[in-house]
Amino acid sequence: MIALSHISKAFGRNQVLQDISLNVNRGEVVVILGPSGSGKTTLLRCVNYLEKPGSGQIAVGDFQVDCSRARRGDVLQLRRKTAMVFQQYNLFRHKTALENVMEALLVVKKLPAAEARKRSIALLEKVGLGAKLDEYPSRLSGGQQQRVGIARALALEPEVILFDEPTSALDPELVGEVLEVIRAIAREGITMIVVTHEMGFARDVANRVVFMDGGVIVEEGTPDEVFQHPKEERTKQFLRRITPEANYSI
Amino acid sequence: MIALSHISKAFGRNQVLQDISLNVNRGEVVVILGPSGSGKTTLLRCVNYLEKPGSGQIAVGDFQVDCSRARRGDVLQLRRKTAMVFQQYNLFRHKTALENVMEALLVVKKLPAAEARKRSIALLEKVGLGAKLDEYPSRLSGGQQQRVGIARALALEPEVILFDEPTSALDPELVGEVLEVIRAIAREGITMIVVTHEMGFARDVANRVVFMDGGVIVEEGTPDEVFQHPKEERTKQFLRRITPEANYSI
Amino acid sequence: GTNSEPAAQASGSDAAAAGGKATKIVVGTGTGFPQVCFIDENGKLTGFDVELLRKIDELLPQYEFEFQTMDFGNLLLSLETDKIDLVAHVMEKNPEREEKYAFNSEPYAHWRNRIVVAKDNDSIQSLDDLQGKKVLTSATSAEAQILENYNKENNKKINIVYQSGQANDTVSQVVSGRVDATIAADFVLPIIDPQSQLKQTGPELTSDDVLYVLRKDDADEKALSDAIDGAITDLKEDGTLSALSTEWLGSDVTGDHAE
Amino acid sequence: MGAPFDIGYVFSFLPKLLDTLGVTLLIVAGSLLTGIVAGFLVALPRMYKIPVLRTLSGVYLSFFRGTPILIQLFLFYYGLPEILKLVGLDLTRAPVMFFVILTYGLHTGAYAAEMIRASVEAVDRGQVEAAYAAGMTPYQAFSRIILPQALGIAVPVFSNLVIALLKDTSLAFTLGVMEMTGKAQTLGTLTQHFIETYIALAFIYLIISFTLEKMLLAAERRLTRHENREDKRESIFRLKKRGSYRTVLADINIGKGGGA
Amino acid sequence: MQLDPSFIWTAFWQLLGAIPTTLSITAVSVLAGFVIGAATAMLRMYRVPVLAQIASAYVTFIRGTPMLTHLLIIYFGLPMIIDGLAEHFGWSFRSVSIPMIGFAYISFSITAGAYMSEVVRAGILAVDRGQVEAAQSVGMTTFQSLRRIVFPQALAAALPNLANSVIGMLHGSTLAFAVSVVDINAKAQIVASTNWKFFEAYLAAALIFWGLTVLIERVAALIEKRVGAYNRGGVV
Ligand SMILES: Nc1ncnc2c1ncn2[C@@H]1O[C@H](COP(=O)(O)OP(=O)(O)OP(=O)(O)O)[C@@H](O)[C@H]1O
Ligand SMILES: Nc1ncnc2c1ncn2[C@@H]1O[C@H](COP(=O)(O)OP(=O)(O)OP(=O)(O)O)[C@@H](O)[C@H]1O
Ligand SMILES: [Mg+2]
Ligand SMILES: [Mg+2]
Repeated sequence: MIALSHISKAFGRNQVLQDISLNVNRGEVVVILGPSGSGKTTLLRCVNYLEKPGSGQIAVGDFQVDCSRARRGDVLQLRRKTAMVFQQYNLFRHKTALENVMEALLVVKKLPAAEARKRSIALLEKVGLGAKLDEYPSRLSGGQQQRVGIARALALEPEVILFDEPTSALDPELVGEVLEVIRAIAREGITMIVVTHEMGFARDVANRVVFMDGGVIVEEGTPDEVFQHPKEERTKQFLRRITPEANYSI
Repeated sequence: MIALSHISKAFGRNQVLQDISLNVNRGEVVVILGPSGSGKTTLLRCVNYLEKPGSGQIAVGDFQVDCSRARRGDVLQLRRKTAMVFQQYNLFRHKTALENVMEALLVVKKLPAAEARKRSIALLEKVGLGAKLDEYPSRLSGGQQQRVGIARALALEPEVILFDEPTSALDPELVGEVLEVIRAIAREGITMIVVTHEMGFARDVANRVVFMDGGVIVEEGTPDEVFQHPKEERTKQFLRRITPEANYSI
Repeated sequence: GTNSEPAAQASGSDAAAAGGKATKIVVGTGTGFPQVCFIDENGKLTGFDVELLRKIDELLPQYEFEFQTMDFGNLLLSLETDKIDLVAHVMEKNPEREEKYAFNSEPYAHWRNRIVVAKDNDSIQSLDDLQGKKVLTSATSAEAQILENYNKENNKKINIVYQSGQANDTVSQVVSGRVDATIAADFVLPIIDPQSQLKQTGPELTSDDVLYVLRKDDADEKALSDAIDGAITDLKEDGTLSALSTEWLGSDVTGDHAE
Repeated sequence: MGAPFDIGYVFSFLPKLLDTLGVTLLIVAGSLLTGIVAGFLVALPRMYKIPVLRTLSGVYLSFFRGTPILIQLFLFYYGLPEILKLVGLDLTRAPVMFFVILTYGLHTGAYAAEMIRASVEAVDRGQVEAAYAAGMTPYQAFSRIILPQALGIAVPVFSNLVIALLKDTSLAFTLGVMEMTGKAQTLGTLTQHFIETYIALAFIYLIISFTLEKMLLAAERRLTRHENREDKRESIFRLKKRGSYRTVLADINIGKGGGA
Repeated sequence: MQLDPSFIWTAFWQLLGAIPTTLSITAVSVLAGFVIGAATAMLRMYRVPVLAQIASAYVTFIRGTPMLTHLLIIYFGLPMIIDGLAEHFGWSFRSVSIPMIGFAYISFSITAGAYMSEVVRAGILAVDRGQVEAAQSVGMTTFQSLRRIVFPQALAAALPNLANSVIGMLHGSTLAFAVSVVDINAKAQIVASTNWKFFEAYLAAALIFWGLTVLIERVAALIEKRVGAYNRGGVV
């Protein structure tokens, strides 16, 4: 479904991604883990070209782009095949929850308003926000905002959804509700790449866990393999630091 | 060490704290838990009078204040017996790490500069920041900033330190380093009240856990009592929501 | 006059300074009227009005004149609010002004207003010919008064265009045809139009004395006025006045009185 | 419009105009001082919400920001002495410069008050709380924590203010102060080379405002050096991170939009 | 001097007649200025070679010099250029056909343009980068995301500054009398000159300007409330 081959990316002299290749099959859920600054966000943003990779190929479904000579139309098509859920939600601030979801349907898919409206309402109900259709983002809690973000991503019926730490800006209590929604989507068989530090979630939902550090993929495997029996020393070290809680059983 | 009796506080018509009484013994570590909006922050801020309670008494050590007729000097004295570590660090932005720690020593304790400097350096080294003395906060990571915040609090040699969600603004990876520092302080026998959602930390360090909701203390006891055998339905419900991860053993 | 300071408060006379306790008189004048009151290339306030006052100052040891310059439009207001004691800006006496202000009685020049048009314009001979035409003038001037009076009597026929004086563009406005005419005194025209692109036309519209303007009903001002009258008479008699006029205005405009 | 254009005049006018630069700068400096004092007096009741006084400063602000400086000049020069006469104070013959500086000062004061209030309020509330929590008195917290930070925030606004003031001084000649614009007019009248004088005039103003701006920018850099991060990401659309109060005020232009 | 309160009232009524002139100068300069400003801001933000430098120089020059000098330079310089060109190319158009108020329109639009460019720029910069990225991530084109996401938010952010600029131009229009355009302030002088009650007339003018300014502020606040409705409210 997604095939990244030999993706490299540098900001100035800072080489952030080094020759990364990654394949994600249809319906697969891949969780990316790694210390801060390891390039997780950058990798995700390269997939839908919010960041222009220096070199490499990106394929989503049957559509392939060579990064060294991607044209405008290619980028647009790539973006329409993928959707992204941001850490800071990035809802359109001047539009209500409903309008946020409708926006792309109207502008990008050119659906008639009534149709777009119907579909958007259905999606918002699905994420449990049927009662908040006409609220502006500034009046929604973080968890609610993130769920609108997810509904917005789903509206385009993308082949792939990319999540960049979708719960890390949330209060601990709100994390659960968002993860629950993502879990439900995963069950529907949508292909997803999720950057997250929620170990429980990763274990539960991911088909594969990818551990990145310093712009390269250090290790990948099933959650069991990576969490219980990490092969690389760097992985072990990272897991120790990120899950100190695991020592205390509650 | 700390004795709060019948503290009430309202913002306009919103009664945020209702007749709260709480005693903390010398050297004790108390963790306050509770859903968002339950009044945890407000309670903490009442202890050092950043929020003026509507009524009640506050005693820290042998110094007692009646909130209905506290005078300026009382407030100042109360504040000098306590120190606070903020969720958003609140380091003085125009001062370096070292200056942040020195500031109160110079201004409040009126120490000579050389002496203040020596003590501040020692404290910063203790929290592992000996190498960052001359950096401005904007150039420190969140975890580093919070550690400076802790050093600043320690500098005044307060009888009590108050922590308001000291790690919730940090990246998951940085949480550990700050908790480690707090743990070390706890071992030194300093009295502390900590608002936090870090269950593992609470279990490990707290002598007592207090669960608040709706401006009242719902339940309190040892970590074991509150986490494993909560008596109140509201506590159980809250614990279920905040620790969904506990279902997955890693 | 002793000094060449750049303007605002140029002090008046050595005579007074020598004479000890002289009353200070603040004279209000402008800087935008070449040859009459203006600042020369050395930055010195000078001109017919200014130099004449310096001469008068010399004759009056009891007074010491000090010049203060401002926009023409603010002179009378400044007089009224006590900012200055005397307005010297070739002020013409007319009934409207007389109502509110006092004038000294010995004129030091004579003012004959006529219509001024572009040199090649022969269609205008009288105010009546200006009906429906644009006529340039500056607010608070005596010429504006003539036009406003005409309009009052004839129900607004002349299109009055007011200028602030800041752009100094009278000649170019008339020559270019932006306005059809303006009104100016005989001796003023050569000053503002050294290249003779304009001409005077028609009969004299007004013929009035040029005098200093003072506050009304004010004993000190009355004394000043009388003293100045005496000095002017002296200067007329010894020929200084007509010499000054010739020097600055090109001809002697000080001779006759209003009919 | 007089004589044909001759660039030579522009250069010959420059030194003559510069003669009066002192007067212009005197007005700017005098008004700035007056303005900052007035600004504080007006801002304090608004910041501390003192009843009555707060309403009065509101009216003050509204008036000075609501009417053109040109009209304010007239009203103060001619009107103020008349009012003061009623209380037995005769300022009629005070030098014009006094009224000019007073008017520009009060005018600037209105903008300065908003500058002061906005910069103090832009300092993160947490900074004060941290100071209080450490046991500082309100005065210590204000002078050691708020003020140094507010200064840095205020500089860009202050810079706008100074330059607006500089440009506004070009109206003082209407009351007869022989500053640069007044001088330019007399030069124009004398030589009939108007456009050349005004080009020379504009050039001088440009140089001064440019210099002032650069100096204040340097001051700002120094006062906010604690905000400098190593990695400055350049982009048209800036990523707003929480916490930096610079972003709060960076785009506020409390200054004036036009000329007078 | 004796204040004649009744004349303030009389003058007030006469001055009302000059309001259209003042407002038309303000409106034209603000509208034209906005177009110029938006174009200038775009050139600078997208760093169009050469043009961006010219735009910067324009903004620096205008913001560094008094509005009165702009007016006078245009008034004296523009006819020189136009008539020179007309003669050279044999056009029949001459600068005389430009009405005096035209110079005010042209010059003040140029002035306003520079200030507006900063307003527009600040407005656009105030839009969170995440908004653009979100728009791009759902597949909008650059133009679509500018029009539907960036501009509406930029407008809301720019409104207070925009109001400041409008007020600045309103007050600046008093300078137009330098080229014989009779605005409220000039009218005050003229009205007063018939009976020498200047102070009363200026007071009346001040009142009108004050009223207009407060009106503009109110309207701006009202618009801001509507356009920026999304900004208010509780959480986050
Ligand atoms: N626009 C940019 N310009 C310059 N450097 C950048 C940019 N974006 C990211 N970087 C740098 O690239 C590196 C990787 O950043 P990235 O955001 O991908 O890390 P991450 O793994 O997502 O970290 P985190 O867990 O903190 O989100 C970092 O060193 C960062 O400073
Ligand atoms: N300054 C204030 N003015 C008005 N209401 C306030 C103020 N501070 C807090 N509140 C209200 O008081 C209640 C308790 O707030 P508080 O911050 O103490 O809760 P909390 O338990 O710390 O929540 P959280 O976990 O979200 O930090 C909330 O309803 C809040 O809206
Ligand atoms: Mg990231
Ligand atoms: Mg809280």
